[in-house]
Amino acid sequence: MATAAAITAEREHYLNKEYGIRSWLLTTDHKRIALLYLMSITFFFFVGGFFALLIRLELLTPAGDLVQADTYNKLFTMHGMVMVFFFLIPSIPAVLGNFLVPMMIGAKDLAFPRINLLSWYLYIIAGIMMLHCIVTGGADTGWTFYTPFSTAFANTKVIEAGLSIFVAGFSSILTGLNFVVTIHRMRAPGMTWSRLPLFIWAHYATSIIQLLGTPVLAITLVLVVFERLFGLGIFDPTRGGDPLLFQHLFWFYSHPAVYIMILPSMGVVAEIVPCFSRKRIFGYKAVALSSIAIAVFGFLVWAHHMFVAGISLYSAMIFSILSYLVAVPSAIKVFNWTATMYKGSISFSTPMLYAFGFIGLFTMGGLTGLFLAALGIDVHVTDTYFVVAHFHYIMVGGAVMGYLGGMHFWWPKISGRMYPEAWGRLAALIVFLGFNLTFFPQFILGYLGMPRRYWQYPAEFQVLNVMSTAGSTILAVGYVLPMVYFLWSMRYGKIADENPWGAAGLEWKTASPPPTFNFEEIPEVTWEAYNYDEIPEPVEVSLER
Amino acid sequence: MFNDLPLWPARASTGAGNVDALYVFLVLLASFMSLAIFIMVALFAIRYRRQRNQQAEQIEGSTALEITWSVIPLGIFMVIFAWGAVIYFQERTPPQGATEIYVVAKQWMWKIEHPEGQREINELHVPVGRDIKLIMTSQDVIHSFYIPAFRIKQDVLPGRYTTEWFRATKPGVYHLFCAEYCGTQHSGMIGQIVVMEPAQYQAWLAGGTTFGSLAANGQSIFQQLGCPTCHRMDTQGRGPNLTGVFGKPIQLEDGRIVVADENYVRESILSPSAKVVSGFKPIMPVFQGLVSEEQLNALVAYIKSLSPEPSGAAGTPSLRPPGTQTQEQKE
Amino acid sequence: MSDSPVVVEQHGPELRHHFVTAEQQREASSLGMWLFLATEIMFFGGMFCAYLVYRLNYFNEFAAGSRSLSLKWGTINTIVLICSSLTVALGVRAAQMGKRKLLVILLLLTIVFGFAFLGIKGIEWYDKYKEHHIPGASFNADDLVHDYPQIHIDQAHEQIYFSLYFAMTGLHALHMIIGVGIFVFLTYYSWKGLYTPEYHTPIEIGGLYWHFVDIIWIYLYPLLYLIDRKPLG
Amino acid sequence: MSEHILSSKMYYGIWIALMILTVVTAAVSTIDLGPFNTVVALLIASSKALLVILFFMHVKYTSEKLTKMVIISSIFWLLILLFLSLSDYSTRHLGHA
Repeated sequence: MATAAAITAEREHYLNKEYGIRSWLLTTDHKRIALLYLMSITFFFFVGGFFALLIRLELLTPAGDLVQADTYNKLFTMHGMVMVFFFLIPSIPAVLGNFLVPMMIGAKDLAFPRINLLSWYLYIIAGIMMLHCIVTGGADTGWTFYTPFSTAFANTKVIEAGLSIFVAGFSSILTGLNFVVTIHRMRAPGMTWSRLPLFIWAHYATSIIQLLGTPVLAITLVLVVFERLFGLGIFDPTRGGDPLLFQHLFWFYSHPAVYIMILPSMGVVAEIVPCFSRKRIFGYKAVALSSIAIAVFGFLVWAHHMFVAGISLYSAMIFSILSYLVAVPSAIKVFNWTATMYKGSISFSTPMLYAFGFIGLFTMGGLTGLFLAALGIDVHVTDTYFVVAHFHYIMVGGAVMGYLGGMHFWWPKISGRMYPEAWGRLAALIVFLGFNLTFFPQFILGYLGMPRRYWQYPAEFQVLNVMSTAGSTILAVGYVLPMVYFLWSMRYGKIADENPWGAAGLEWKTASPPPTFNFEEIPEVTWEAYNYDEIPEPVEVSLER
Repeated sequence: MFNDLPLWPARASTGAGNVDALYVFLVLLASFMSLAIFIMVALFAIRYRRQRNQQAEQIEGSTALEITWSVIPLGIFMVIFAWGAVIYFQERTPPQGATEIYVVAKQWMWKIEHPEGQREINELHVPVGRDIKLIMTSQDVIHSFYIPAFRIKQDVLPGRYTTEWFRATKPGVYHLFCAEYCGTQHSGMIGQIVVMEPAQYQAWLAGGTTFGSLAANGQSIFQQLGCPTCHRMDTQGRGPNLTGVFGKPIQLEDGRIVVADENYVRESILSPSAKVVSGFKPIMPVFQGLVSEEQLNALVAYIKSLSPEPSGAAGTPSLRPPGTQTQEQKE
Repeated sequence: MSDSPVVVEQHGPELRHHFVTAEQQREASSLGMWLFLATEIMFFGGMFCAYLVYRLNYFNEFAAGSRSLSLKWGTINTIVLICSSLTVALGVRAAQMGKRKLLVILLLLTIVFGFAFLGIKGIEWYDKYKEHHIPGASFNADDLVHDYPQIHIDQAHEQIYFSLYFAMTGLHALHMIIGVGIFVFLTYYSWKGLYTPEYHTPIEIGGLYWHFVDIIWIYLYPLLYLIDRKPLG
Repeated sequence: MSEHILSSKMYYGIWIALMILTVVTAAVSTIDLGPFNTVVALLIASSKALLVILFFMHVKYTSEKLTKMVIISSIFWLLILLFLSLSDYSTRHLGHA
C-alpha cells in the first residue's frame, strides 16, 4: 500500500494522507474502514474455504476415512458459520458498500463514521471469538443451531459460537443503520431518489433487512445460550418447549439473510452491465423497486425451510405460495439486466465476465429455488445435496461472483491501479468452470437422495462426489488467483486514471484513489443515473499484463 | 452408461411417480428458462460487441414489458404451487385403514415396532400394495425419516408424534436415511426399507420373535400403571371411559373442542392437566419421565384399539355400530 | 429552528466535518436513533413471539405465574417509569429553552427514578428467588399448585412462564441500566453547559431511548402481571 | 426543523392521562370480562404507548414523515413475525401433522 502511494505521491489521497498502524486502527474514514474490512473478510474467506476443501476431500470416498465423524461435523459447522456470518453477510456491504455508498451519493463520509469503525471492531471481536471457538474445539451444531441438539445434546463450544454470531450481528445492524441514515440524509444536492445508482437501492434494501431481521437472530441466540446455561425450557420439548419455535425465529432472520448476501451483488451487477454495454439500464424503476420488494417479501417466506419439520399443513401452503411471490422481483431483475444488453456496445472486460457468470448462475440458483418452494418436491429434496447445490448457486455463484466482479470493477478506484486484465479474465473463467463442476453434480446427488451433512455415504454416490471434489480444487485456484494479482497490482499495476471504464456515477468523478473527503467540493447532480449517452467510451482495455 | 449415473432413485411407491412428474416438468421449465436467458445474453454479447464498432442505442425501458415478465412468471408459479400443494396434501393425508407402525428415533438408530409386535432396528419390512402409516417420535433430538425411493421425508420430533405414509409398489431393498442433522453418527443413522411380496411378508411376520401385539402390550402397561382404577369401562370412573374415544372430537373443560388424535393421547398421558376433558377434575398424575417412548406408543396403540374404528387393524374394514360412544365423557 | 450559517459557525465543534449543516447532522442523529429503536422492537419482538405462542398453549400456567407476581410492585414500577418519562420530556423542553439548571435537575430526577425502578425490580426478583421461581435446577412451583387449586398447573410449563418473565424483564432491566448510564453522561455534560437551545441532540436522542424503554414496560406490565387477575371462581 | 417547544402543561396533562390509564388497567384486570380482559389490557397499553410516542417523543409535532414510516414499518414487521408464526401454531391442531 505504502509503495503504491509513494509513486503517486504528488497528490494527497486517503491512502497516503497518514501512515502508521494508528492511522488505520483509529480511522473514521469510510474508505479506510472498507479496506480494514477487506483484509478481515478475505482472511475469513480463506479460513472458511479451507474447511470447505477439507469437507470435499473427506467426501472423495464413501467411507469416512480422512477425518473423524465429529471433526467432519465441526468442519461443516464452522464452514457455514464463518462463510455466512464472517464473509458473505459483510462481504459486499462492508467492503464495497462502505467504500462506495458515500461516494456514489456525493457525501464526504457515512453519517456516523465512529459507529462505522465501531462496527468493524465488533466484527473483529466476533471474529476473534469465532477463531478462539475454532481452535479450542469448535461447535458441531451446524450453522443452524437446531434445538434441542444445540441446547441439550451438543457438547461442543455452542455458547461461544452463539455469542460470537450475536456480536457479529450487532456489527451488521450498525452497518445497515449507517447506510440507511446516510442514504436518507447525506445525498448531494440534486441526487434525488430516482437518480440514485441501483447499487445504492440494493444497499438500502439490504440495510432494511439487516435492521429488522438481525435483532431476531440475536435474541434467539441469547435464548439458546440461556437455555444451555440455565435450562429455561423454551426450546426444550421435555419441558414443554417447542423446538419448532426456534426454527421459526431462526429462519425469520436467516431466510432474509440470503437476501442480505445476494441483493448487494445484484446492485453490483446493475452497475457493471450498463457500463460495459454503454447503455442506461433497462427499466430503472423496476430494478430499483424490485430490490425493495425482495427485502419486504423476503420476510414472508421463512417457513419454506420447515416444510417437513412438523409445521401445520395449512401454514406450509401459505408459506409456499408466498415463496413464489419473492421469485417475481428476482425474475424482473434478470430480465432487465439481459434487456440492458440489447443494442448496447458490449465489451468483455473482467467485471463484465463476472456479471455474465452472475446472471447465469443466479438464474440457475433462482430456478432451482422454484423446485424447493414446490411443496411436493421440497419434501423429497430438502436436507439433501439439492439444497446444498441450490444455496451455493445463490451464495457462491451469485453473491461471490458479484463480489469479485465488483472488486475488479472498483479496484482502480480503491487502489489507483489496474489489475492485469488477462489474468482477470482467466480467473473469471476458472471460477465459473470450477464452480459449475463443483456444484452442478450436487443437484443430481440431491435428487438421488444423498442427505446433507453426511460424513460417509453409500458407494453409489461416489462418482458425482468425485466430480464435485475435483471441481472444488479448480475453484480454489480461481479464488487464489485474484488475491495474488490484486496484491501484485498494488505495486506493479498500471496507474489508473479517474475513470478507466468510462463509467457513470459520482464515484468516477473524483480522483483514483479518492481524497480523504471523497470530493474536492461537494458535487451538484444535474444528470440522471447511467447517462451513458453523455459519457465518451474509454479506449478498449488491452490484454497486457 | 445411465445405469451407472441415474438421474433419480428407484421409484417404488404410489406417490413417487407424482413427485417425479412435477420434477421433470420443473426441470424442463428451468432448462428452457435458463437456456432462454443464456442464449439471449450470448446473442446480445456477440451481436452487439464493441469490436464491431457497435454504437449503443439508449432505451429507457418499457412498462408493458415489465408487467408482461412479472405477470406471466407469476401465473406459471401459481401452477407450480398448486401442483406441488396437491402432492403435498396427498403425502400428508394418510388413507383410512392404513397399517400403523411406530417408529422411535434416538441417537443414532431407528427403533421400529409393528402392530403385530415385531420389533426391528434400522430395518423396516413392509409388504407391497398396503398403505403404511408411520407414527414417529424421537427420544432425544430432531431426526428425519427419509426414504428416497418413496420420495417422502418427515422430521421426527422429540415430545410429539409426526406421521408419514406410503404404499410400496415394487419389492426391493431401499435406503432409509436420517435427513436432519443429529450429531456425531448422523450419517450412520441409516437403514433399509425391505419391500416384500405379501406372501413373503407373511412368512417374515411369522418367522420373527414377537413380543405380543402392540395393543396387547399397551393393555398390560395400562394395567401395571393402575390406569383402570380411574379409567373404568363404565361411566363411574374418576377419569373418562376411554372406550371409543380415539379419533373423536372431545369437549374440554375450558370449552375448546379437540380431536383425540395420537398427539392428544400422548399429551394427556404426559401432561394430563393441559387439556382436561369437560366434567373431570385434573387429578391424574403426570407421567412425563415415567414411561418410555416405547411404552407410550403401546399405550397409544391400546387406547386406539378401544375404538372400533378400523384405524388400528390393518386394512380390515369393520362394521361399526353407529352412535355408541362419545356420550360418556361429556357428563 | 433556523439553520442559518451563523448557527453553523457558532457551533463549529459540535458539527462534525462530514455534515454540511447542523440541521443535517441533527436529523441524521434523530433518524439513526429511530432506526435503532426499530431494531430494538424486533429484538424484543422475538421474545414477544415466544411469549404469544406459549401463552396460547399454556394459558393456565401463565395465569398462575402472573398471579404470583406482585401487582403492587408492578403497578408502582409502571408509575415510576411514567414519572421518569415525564422528567425526560420536561428535560428535553428545558434543553430546548436553554434552562441549564432545570435540565440538570430533571435529568438527575430521571436517574433517581431509574434506580428506583431497578431497586423495585430487584426486590421482586429476590422474592421470586425465595419462592424458588427462578428457572433452573431449583425451580419449584409447588406453592402455585397449592395456592391455586382451581388452576391446572404443569410445573414444566410453569417454568416456561418464568423463563420468559425473567428473560423479558431482565432484558428490559439491562436496557434500563444502559439508559441510566447514558443519562449519567448527559447530566455531566449538561452540568458542564454543553447543551444549548441550538445544540442538544444528545438530550433528544437519549430521551427517545428512555421513552422507548418505557413503552416496552408499558406492554410488559399487562402481558406479565395482568394476565388473569379476576377472582377465582 | 421540527423543534417545537410544547408547553409544560401539555406534558403534565399527558402524564396524568398515563397515570389514570395505569390505574384503570390494573383495576379492570380484576374484573372478569372473559376474553375481553386481554383485549382491554392491550388496548390500554397501546393507547399509553401512543401517548408517549406522539407527545413525549414529539412524533405528533415532527414534520418528518420518515419517523412515522420507521415506526409503522417496525410494527408492521413485528406483526409479520407474530402472525406468520401463528399461522403455524393456530392450525396445527387441525390434524395432518
